Amino acid sequence: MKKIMNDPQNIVPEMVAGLVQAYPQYVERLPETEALVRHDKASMAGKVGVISGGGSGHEPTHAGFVGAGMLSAAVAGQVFTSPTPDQLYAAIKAADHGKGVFMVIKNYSGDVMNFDMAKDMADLDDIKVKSIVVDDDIAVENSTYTQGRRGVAGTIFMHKIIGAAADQGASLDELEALAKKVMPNIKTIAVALSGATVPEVGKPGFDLADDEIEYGVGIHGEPGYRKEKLQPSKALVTELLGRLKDEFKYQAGDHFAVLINGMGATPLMEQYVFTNDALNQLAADDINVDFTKVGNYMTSLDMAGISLTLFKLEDDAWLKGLQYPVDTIAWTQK
Amino acid sequence: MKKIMNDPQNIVPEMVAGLVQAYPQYVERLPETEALVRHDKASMAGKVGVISGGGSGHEPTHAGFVGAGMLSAAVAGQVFTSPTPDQLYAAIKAADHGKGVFMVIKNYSGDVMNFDMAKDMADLDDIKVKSIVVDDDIAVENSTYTQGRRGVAGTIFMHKIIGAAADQGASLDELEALAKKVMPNIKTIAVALSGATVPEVGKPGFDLADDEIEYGVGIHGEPGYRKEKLQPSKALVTELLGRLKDEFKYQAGDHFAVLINGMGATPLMEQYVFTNDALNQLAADDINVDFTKVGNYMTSLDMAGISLTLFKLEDDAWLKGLQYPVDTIAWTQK
Amino acid sequence: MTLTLEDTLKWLHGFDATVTAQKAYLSELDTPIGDGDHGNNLARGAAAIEDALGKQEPADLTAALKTIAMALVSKVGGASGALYGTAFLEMAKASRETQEVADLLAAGLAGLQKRGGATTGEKTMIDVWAPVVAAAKAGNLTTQVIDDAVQATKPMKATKGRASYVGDNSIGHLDPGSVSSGYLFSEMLKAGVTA
Amino acid sequence: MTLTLEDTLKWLHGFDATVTAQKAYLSELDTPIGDGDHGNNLARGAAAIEDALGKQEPADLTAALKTIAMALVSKVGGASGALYGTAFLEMAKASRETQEVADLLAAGLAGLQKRGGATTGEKTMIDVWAPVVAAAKAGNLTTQVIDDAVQATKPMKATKGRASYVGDNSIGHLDPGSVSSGYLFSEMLKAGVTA
Ligand SMILES: Nc1ncnc2c1ncn2[C@@H]1O[C@H](COP(=O)(O)OP(=O)(O)O)[C@@H](O)[C@H]1O
Ligand SMILES: Nc1ncnc2c1ncn2[C@@H]1O[C@H](COP(=O)(O)OP(=O)(O)O)[C@@H](O)[C@H]1O
Ligand SMILES: [Mg+2]
Ligand SMILES: [Mg+2]
Ligand SMILES: [Mg+2]
Ligand SMILES: [Mg+2]
Repeated sequence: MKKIMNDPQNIVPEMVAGLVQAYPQYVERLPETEALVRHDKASMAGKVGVISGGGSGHEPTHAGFVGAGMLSAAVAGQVFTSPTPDQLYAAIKAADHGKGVFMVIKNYSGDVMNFDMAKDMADLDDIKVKSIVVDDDIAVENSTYTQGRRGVAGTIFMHKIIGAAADQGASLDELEALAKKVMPNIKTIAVALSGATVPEVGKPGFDLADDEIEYGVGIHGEPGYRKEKLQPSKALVTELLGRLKDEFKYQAGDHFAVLINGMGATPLMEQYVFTNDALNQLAADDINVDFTKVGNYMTSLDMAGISLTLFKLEDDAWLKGLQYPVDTIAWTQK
Repeated sequence: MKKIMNDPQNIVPEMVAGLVQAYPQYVERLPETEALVRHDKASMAGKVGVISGGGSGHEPTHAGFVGAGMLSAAVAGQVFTSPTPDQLYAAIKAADHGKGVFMVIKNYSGDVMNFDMAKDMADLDDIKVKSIVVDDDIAVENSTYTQGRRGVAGTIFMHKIIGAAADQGASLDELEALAKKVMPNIKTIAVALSGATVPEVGKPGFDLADDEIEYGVGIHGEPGYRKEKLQPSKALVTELLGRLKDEFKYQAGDHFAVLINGMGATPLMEQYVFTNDALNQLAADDINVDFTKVGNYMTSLDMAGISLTLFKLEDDAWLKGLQYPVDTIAWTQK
Repeated sequence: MTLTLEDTLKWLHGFDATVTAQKAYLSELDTPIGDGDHGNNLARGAAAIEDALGKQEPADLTAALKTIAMALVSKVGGASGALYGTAFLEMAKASRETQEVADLLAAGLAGLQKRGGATTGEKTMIDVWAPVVAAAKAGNLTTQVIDDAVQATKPMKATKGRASYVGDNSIGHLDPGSVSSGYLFSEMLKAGVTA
Repeated sequence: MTLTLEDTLKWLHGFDATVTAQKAYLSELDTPIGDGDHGNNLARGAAAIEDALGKQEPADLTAALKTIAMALVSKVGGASGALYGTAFLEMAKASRETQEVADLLAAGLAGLQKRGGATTGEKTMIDVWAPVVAAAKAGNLTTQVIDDAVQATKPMKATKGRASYVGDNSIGHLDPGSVSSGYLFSEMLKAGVTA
């Protein structure tokens, strides 16, 4: 393992300290936590707070999306480990400005339980808390009898939509209704070229041979559904987009937003080549792509790979939500 | 070599096509070139055009910085190979709005010669062209008898400063004077954890053992000045900042901007840990850091590593230039 | 048998030592069917418990159980932090009414089930807690009961927790949280707490 | 001897074939002291020359040299694209006045020096072009002269081009641009063009 770090045990607090020192205009650290709250307090006044959080190792998620038009606060857990409820509770308190707090939770049992516990704590303060559990990863079989699907890169779109609506004054109930309508329309699938190495573990979560890739991996080294020989970008698109197509059963003329997400060690050059193939294929299928974003947004430490997210824009307001002004470290637009 | 691509020979045009498809609101492709011009034509009217370009493999540089407040156009050469003069000439023509064009060139003999040839072509059209050669990499010995120092990550700061001044109506001569004053105040040095693999070559430009790093590498696989065992982040900062300190001979109370740049395969988490150590050390030296940016800006394909750039803010206007609004794919701020 | 403050401290010191020693093994178990952090998570928890017990010197059983719960809740994170934290919190609450070991463990189990929504057979720590509580109630908890319960998770297919993401591929692996729960109860017996 | 259209085409076909065959070797030479692309750059140039000459069927020597120059300028990039492109452009210009091989090569060399600002001893292709032009002028250009010039770049320390960034470490390596220039002149001789 070759990483730029000091003691692996301190990697999260040191990372958070670096982030706050670099971007004090965006984020402030809540005392004795790895919870970061928006610096621009005026932008939160009178609005529902929006918080998210989860294990670290997915940077710029989540702290990179704290700012006007997106998250009010974010909490960084240990690497790949959901944050503790006391820190989430601190974030809820900092994000509440009298209108309650909406939580965006990725569907992992640890995350769900810790956010739940934080909500229980906030209940005692009479802070109203609602939430959405993001489960966009179609690599995993869906079933009400199981944990269900994982929350991965599509979470960014949820942050954006909810952040924009909250900024425009939506109530907690309205945000909940919006999130519930949006969620089934966001779907993601990934392919890995290499595994991710957790600093404290020191070796990759899974191994791939020099010419091997794996479809359907998660963002914590969770193995996927198939290994095969390295394929050209076009073939990767055929496989990943094919799965998304099957899920959405999309039709010519449908409108979508697209997120192409690098997993951490994959250069932008490769991401753009993949983007070209994906957008060409979508155009060939007569799909209208109204919004595209390409880059490292929901990473998995030093994993090489890419994920493809489609967001079906069933409602015009959703596109407006994506286009709505936002000012954070990792996503800024006018 | 494991890369997401199709035919390595087409990686640059495919990448450019992906970029343009993803972000038509920012860039347009000039016909039959890998030259991209700003979509927002109104933002260029009556102003000096600013162009840059160079070999590909440094994404988001250069196309990612095309937009209001930064570059008017950018040209992508083959991987690690400077663009051809005809394409640079096309970019000059597209960027010229009657006030001439300023070129930001990184100091490589290929780049300098090809930009020179493009200028010769533009001369025949009576387009006024001036330029700055960026040579911020202090790993290389400086001497008037040699090629001099390489242009690396500090180029981003030059783009920003010149782009902001051009947007505010500076003349070609004023831009040249500004660039000349700024250039000696930008200095960079890098460390690599792994080499970069050029797609058409298929193996890394240099090899490092599993526990080895190399100080002073360039952004094209140019070897550095010393290999040693992997060090903690704090020690990397001591070495790299130490070299910059020697160059600047900085004093307590001096004002600097800082760019911490990931080389392509280095996760943001590691970059922030390094940022924390660098900013702590600068604070201990009583240096005022007025502006910080952290991320993958001047990459070297899939190289793992990091570079540290210091920009001495001798003139208050330079900080204002960094803070000036900008709207590009890779750098947006209000 | 009733649980005393003294036994509780002895029990947890034993658990902390074992978890710390088995950190790498627990994370390894979590790698093929999880995210490889269970050992690190619990080692962090063990250190936090030791730290908290050292600093706070709890006056009675309830205080001790609560101190343990808070250390777990605030330092572990992940599924196991919420689960073990909740279990000890519920045990702390129950300890104001009863110090009977079987009843306390039953309260912990109820908390676990409420928090995680899992039942037996889903390849989670419930598959160790449930038989242990049953045996404790029947007055015949042995290391054999514990070990059997742990081993029984191996052929199960996970339907809760991270391991459920790998579906059928979870079959044939021990559940890491069950292994650590096994340590918890074995250390309880070693501390002289019988049930 | 004067350069004819026919010989020029033969010469360049030979050069293109050699460069294409030696692509990997040229890039390898460019790796320790450069950026590993010299072979790819010139192979791209060779393909472009073949393509352009095939499509345009130049009518005379000047047209042929210009076609070659434009192919190099617009398809190679990097230092070698600018340099070889400039050299052929200057040869094309000069060919309107003279077809004498030595004079044409001298015009090419002058263009190279103007474009790149290097003189002999800086470990660049100038170190092959300069002795070749001198020998051509003296009427005694041989493969020996060419090979010696190429080999002589090995002990030099680079002070121009990318290789200068590695300073003393450039010593002991052949200069890739000199090797490819060596191919250029050897292929000229092979095409029957003497000087
Ligand atoms: N819903 C649940 N109910 C009961 N136990 C669970 C549940 N989800 C996970 N677990 C237990 O937690 C263990 C994993 O803990 P750990 O690896 O520390 O957390 P995480 O899964 O967040 O990485 C599993 O082995 C399982 O025993
Ligand atoms: N200033 C210069 N003058 C003459 N030749 C040069 C100069 N700079 C570089 N060269 C030649 O160019 C060769 C490198 O070409 P190439 O690798 O294709 O371009 P790049 O250096 O841009 O990657 C060197 O080996 C050297 O012979
Ligand atoms: Mg975890
Ligand atoms: Mg090159
Ligand atoms: Mg785990
Ligand atoms: Mg080269």
